[in-house]
Amino acid sequence: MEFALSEEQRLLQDSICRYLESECNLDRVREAAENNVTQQAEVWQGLSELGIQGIIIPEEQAGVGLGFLDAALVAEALGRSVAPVPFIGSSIMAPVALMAAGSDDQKEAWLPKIAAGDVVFGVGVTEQIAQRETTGIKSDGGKLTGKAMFVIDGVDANMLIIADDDGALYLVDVNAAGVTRQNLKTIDKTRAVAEIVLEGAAAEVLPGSQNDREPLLKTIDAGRLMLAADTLGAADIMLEKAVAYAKERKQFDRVIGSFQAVKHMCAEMATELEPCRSLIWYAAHAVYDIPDEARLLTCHSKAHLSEVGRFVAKTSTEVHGGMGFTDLLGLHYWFKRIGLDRQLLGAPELIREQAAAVQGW
Amino acid sequence: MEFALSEEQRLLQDSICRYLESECNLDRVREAAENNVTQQAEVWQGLSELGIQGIIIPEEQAGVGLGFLDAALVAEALGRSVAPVPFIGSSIMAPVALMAAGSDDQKEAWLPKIAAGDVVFGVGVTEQIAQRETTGIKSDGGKLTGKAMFVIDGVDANMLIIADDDGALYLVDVNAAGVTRQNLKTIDKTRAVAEIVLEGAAAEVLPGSQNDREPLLKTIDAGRLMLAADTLGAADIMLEKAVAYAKERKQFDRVIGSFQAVKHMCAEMATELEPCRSLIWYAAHAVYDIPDEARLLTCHSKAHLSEVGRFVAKTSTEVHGGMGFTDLLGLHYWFKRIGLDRQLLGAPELIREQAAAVQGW
Amino acid sequence: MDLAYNEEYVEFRAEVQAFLKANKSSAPKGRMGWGQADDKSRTWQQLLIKHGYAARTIPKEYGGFGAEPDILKNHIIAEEFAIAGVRPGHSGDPRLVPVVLELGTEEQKHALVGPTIRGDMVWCQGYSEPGSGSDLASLSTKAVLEGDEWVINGQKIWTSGAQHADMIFCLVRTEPDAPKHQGISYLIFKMDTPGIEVRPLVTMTGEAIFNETFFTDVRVPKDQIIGRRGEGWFVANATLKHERGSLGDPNQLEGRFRSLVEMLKSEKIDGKPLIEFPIYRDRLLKLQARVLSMKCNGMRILTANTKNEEPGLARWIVKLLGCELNHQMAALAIDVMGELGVLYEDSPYLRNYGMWQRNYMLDLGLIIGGGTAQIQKNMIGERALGLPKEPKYDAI
Amino acid sequence: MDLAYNEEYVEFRAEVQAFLKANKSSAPKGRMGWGQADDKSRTWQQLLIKHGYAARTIPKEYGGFGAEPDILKNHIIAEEFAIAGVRPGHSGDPRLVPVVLELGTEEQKHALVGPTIRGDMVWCQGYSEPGSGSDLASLSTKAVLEGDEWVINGQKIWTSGAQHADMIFCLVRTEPDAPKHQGISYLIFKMDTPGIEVRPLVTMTGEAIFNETFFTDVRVPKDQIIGRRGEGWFVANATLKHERGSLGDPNQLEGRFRSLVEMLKSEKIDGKPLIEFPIYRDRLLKLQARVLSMKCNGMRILTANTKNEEPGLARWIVKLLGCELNHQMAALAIDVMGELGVLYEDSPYLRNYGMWQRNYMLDLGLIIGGGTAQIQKNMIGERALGLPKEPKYDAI
Repeated sequence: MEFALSEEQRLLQDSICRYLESECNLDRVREAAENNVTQQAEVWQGLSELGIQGIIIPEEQAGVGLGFLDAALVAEALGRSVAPVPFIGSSIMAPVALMAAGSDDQKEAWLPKIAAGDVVFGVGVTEQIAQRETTGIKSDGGKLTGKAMFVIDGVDANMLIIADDDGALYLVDVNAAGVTRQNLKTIDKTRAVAEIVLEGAAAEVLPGSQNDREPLLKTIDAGRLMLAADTLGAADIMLEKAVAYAKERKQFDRVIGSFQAVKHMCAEMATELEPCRSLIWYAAHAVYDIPDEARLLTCHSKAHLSEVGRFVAKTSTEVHGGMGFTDLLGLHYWFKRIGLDRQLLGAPELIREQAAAVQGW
Repeated sequence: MEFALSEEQRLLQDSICRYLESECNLDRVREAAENNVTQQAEVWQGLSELGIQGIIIPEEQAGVGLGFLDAALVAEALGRSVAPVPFIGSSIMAPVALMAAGSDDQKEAWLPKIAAGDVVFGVGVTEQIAQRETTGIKSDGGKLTGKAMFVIDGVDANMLIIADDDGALYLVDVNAAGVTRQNLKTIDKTRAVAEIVLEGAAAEVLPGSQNDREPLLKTIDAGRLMLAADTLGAADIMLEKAVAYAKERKQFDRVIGSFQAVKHMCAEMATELEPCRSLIWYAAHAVYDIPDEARLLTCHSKAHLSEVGRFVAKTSTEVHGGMGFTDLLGLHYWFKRIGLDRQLLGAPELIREQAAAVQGW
Repeated sequence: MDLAYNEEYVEFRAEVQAFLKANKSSAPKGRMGWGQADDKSRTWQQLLIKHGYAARTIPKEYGGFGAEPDILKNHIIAEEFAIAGVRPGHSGDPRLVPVVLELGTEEQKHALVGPTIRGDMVWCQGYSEPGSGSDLASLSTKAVLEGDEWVINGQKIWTSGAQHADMIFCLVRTEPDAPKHQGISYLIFKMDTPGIEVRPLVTMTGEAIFNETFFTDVRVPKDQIIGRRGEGWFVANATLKHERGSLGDPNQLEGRFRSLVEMLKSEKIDGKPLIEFPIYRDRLLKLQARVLSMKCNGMRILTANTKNEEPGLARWIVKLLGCELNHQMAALAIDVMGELGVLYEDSPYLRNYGMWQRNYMLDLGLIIGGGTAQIQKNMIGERALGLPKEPKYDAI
Repeated sequence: MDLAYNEEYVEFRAEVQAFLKANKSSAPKGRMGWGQADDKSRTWQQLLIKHGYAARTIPKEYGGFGAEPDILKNHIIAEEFAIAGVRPGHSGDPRLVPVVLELGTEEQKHALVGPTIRGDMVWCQGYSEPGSGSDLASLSTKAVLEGDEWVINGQKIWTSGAQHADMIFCLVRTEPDAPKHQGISYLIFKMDTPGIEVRPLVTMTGEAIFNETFFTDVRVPKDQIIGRRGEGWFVANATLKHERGSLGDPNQLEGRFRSLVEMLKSEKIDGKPLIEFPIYRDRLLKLQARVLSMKCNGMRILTANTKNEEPGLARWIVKLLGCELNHQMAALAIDVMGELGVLYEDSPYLRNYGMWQRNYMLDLGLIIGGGTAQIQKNMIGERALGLPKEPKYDAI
């Protein structure tokens, strides 16, 4: 019985965090954001050298063959650094879809390329969670028609995986005829979501998803878990920054962290956040090892981190006072990243309803 | 334009509060509670002399002919003193039912008696809000059969008003054949709720309620408003007691109210509670003067005071530390009164759903 | 309790309504006037002053309308302009003009009030500094008297509108050896004085609605001071009070709540209106109870003001609760929009021009600004509830 | 990450299960054993010690089982007893025995540990006083050495079980002139010593689960002290740690959550199960996420303990969050019961014997007791996050 990170996992975490702290510091993030760069090329390249893009892809397809806990540690590190890279869609959700429903040929064709960083995938499954602006995506004789909103990592993608109205998953080439892409500007400039309009675009189904919603659901689960881990990382650093600021900032001839009100705000953030780490570890571990519990835990991870993340984002900003509200410290990059994580792939209210359904409530 | 209590209302409030402070202090309440007395005879008699039992009964029926704002001020004062008297059911809900649906004979027969304190009414409408243990109350040829739970002020009542499954209201004599009464023990020993089992008990319908649910709904509204005002009074004194304790109790060589954490707990209670007073004034004023808004405001008053009351009850207890948890200061009498107010005549979730329905949402 | 208005006010309301009907088309669009200086705004403001709908109680001799104070009439004006969706007038910079009228010299009143209320003289405020936020009195921008001039060096922050302002009213330390509250003076000077540099301050919303303002050997005539030397802290407190009162306005809360309801009725998930989702609806209803409470609380304050009574707690809580409530309304709006709730800037599919996303951040700024939530709670605890201040301590 | 147990533990678990199956029927009913003294409990406890399921790591020479410490085995024992619904054993008073073992004299260990773990010697704790709650070290019960005896005068509060206890361990001020933390001693004495009066202390739940205990010239032999004179504060801190750890236990959270789910499934409004009401269900789900988080957090602490690592924040938050979570579960239970949620004592229609109503109050008491929520937050801020203490101040 050991509920803890392994030595290898700690090393992985350390090496990614150290890499990102040096190569993806706030100045880099700011520069990318101000230039509307959502895939910071050097960082993406650096992560590729660390094997990140193939982290969950099996070794036989040139991946690293690690598990979801390892992937969650990466997502957490990327959240800590608000790194502008297409990890969640391209390195996690797309491989999950391919592994769950792709033919052997499809797997052979795409997984090694993803692992090598030769292709970036966008993933469009939003309509299968909640349709708001759209009327669905129809497939007809290998062609897709409709509109996919909030395609994750869709801005910089070469390839897409899109779900149709029946939950079947399709490979679509971004440059194919009948595919129009528009960047959707969000509060979070460190990540890319796109709108994809399909007008009879050529598409290749992932055969395992044709009469089985499970591959779609697995893809969504994986994305949610990574968003939750991303929020954990972002919230964790917002707490760290608040504590550091409270130790340094003086008002009324005292560091503000000596005021009980500020101290308790920090304590409340830590109290809310700390058990979340264990929840995500457990959920990530469950994906391969306790599959019966995995979906429930993923739902709770995403929904609970959304709530805790919002609380920490607000409270940390308040601890920073006026400075937290400015761009000067850049705190808002994490604030907004937590904001985006909350809304993508289902807001907490909807996800909790799914958690109820999973339990037959 | 004047949103304030009138001079007369302030006098009314003062005289009742002064009377209760002297004649219904905590020792009296404790004595009554320990002896299972839910209608403290001297206090009930004293209030009778102040005209309280006929406060909303018209002057032509020997009442005082005041409005609901006056009644709410009384309920608030009774909540402040956790007074063990059957005001809400007997002095408010029963007269409202009679005035809304009674025949002239019924009004003449009962309203003067209520106003004079010669009869105490219990009111059983719980089944029309939510049925849990019961299967309804059937009327058949002037006889009622079924079970009415949580009959407000039913323990000390001579007469009852009971709603049947269609929402029609009936007068029932407690001593009639086929009526069995059982006291329901609750957390709050200062008020009386009873279970009434009816087995073909003789009952006299209030004719105006026969094909119109409005009298029932008005009766429930009036009760809810009074419960909200009762909570306001109880919460207000819990805040006062917390502030007083925080000014007096020393720990670490300081009065605890000088600690920011305790100070902020008090400030948060005051901040939550203060606008509630205005809300209740407005809702009570609306009953006669802005009838279109009255039900919505009553729903919100009851639901919102339930939430704020719970927060204040908990927080004030925490400010009092271990002492708040003991019986020594008697703080729990208010804690429990707020607890009972919350649950009677509909818990906040259900009442908010009604507030939605009222607005066509 | 009488929520009706008597005849005088009913007539006055009718008069305002008639004015609005007749003149609505001349009103400029957009937000409130001061701080903006286009001709249309100036003409509109002059028309309003002439009718007594702006600068209403400012004496005629200083360019105002010269009416007796009447809180109900002010309330009616504000209400009717809000209902008609017409930009209201202003009484000049609401932070400055009352101070000049109360503490300025006769000469200052004549020179400053008229141009300010007409919109010909635009002001910015120089109070906060990077090192002095909640502890404003610790400010360190210095002014030294050299001959007939103050020489000012230092830095201010949150100087909104500084890039467009003609003038600044500014707190500076003139008595460095005095206790911190007693060493401050309230200076007023032109923004085109040499040595002033204004740098835009970008906030989390992405906009530069504030500035940082730097002073390097800025020379200001000695008599450009309001009140006496060393008394600036007490002069400023009068204006801080005015600023605080405007946050948490119940009219604004109600307006936002109506927009929120509209959204829940019009937006759909899988074709079903959001208001039919019990969990969203329940949050909406909880907020409605709070908005209604604040509306009633506002009427109570208004009544107390008309009677010259101190509203007490009812007033102390407005900023804390109002700002938090605005923030929570924005939070619910974002939540119910789902993925659409993160769109920003000029994105397609924005709802309400992205105001909820912007407000969610701006409202957090307002929770912090003008006295943080923690400072508000200290004030409520100490001033309204009479709890003791923290004991004196040794500096750490 | 490996949630499986290796072979040694799998075997151990099987052994425990077999024991439980064979002996379940001999176990007394009701809550945990210490503080109770009936014969059935004593016999059961002795059986458990014999098999190493109680007093497991207490050395044989003092009456224990004498095993090497193994946190996983402890965990397996606790888990299996909980699953089987069998009353677990105890290691004597868990606040006292570790202190005696660590700081007692050889003579004290022999005299006290054996009887205590067998249940023949029952203890109560005399720490808090009416004037010393959060600021425990300000306690004022005095002990003065007269010849060979301590003479004790003063009052304690929250002395649970004092009316049944054979012995008390008690903090008293022996050095009135020393700084407050350095003037305290840790005395142990018999509860039948003349001069001790125990009065039941009724709480808001209506029960007298605590007492007030008064000391008037209570004479205690000089050597009935643990640790040295004036070091009682540091002796006691070891025991406080043990008490704190037991609040917020995730097994208890999970058990309560299961009961809560059962209630929402079985209770109905107008014939419809409560779990089908979206608003109640959503609150249930929010609590579920927290319960699961605390379960995982507990596994993390357990693993850290097995590795002799400091669990840090994961441990600091348990009391604060666990007690609050229990309270919130009780609050939801009461809410979903509607009117039934206020029934109490021996009322008809009680659900779960009224445990939710009682817990709602008791859990609030636990939020306050053993370090209030405010003290917990101070500790988390200062000890876990390294924020500075409040500055020194002048007494007010």
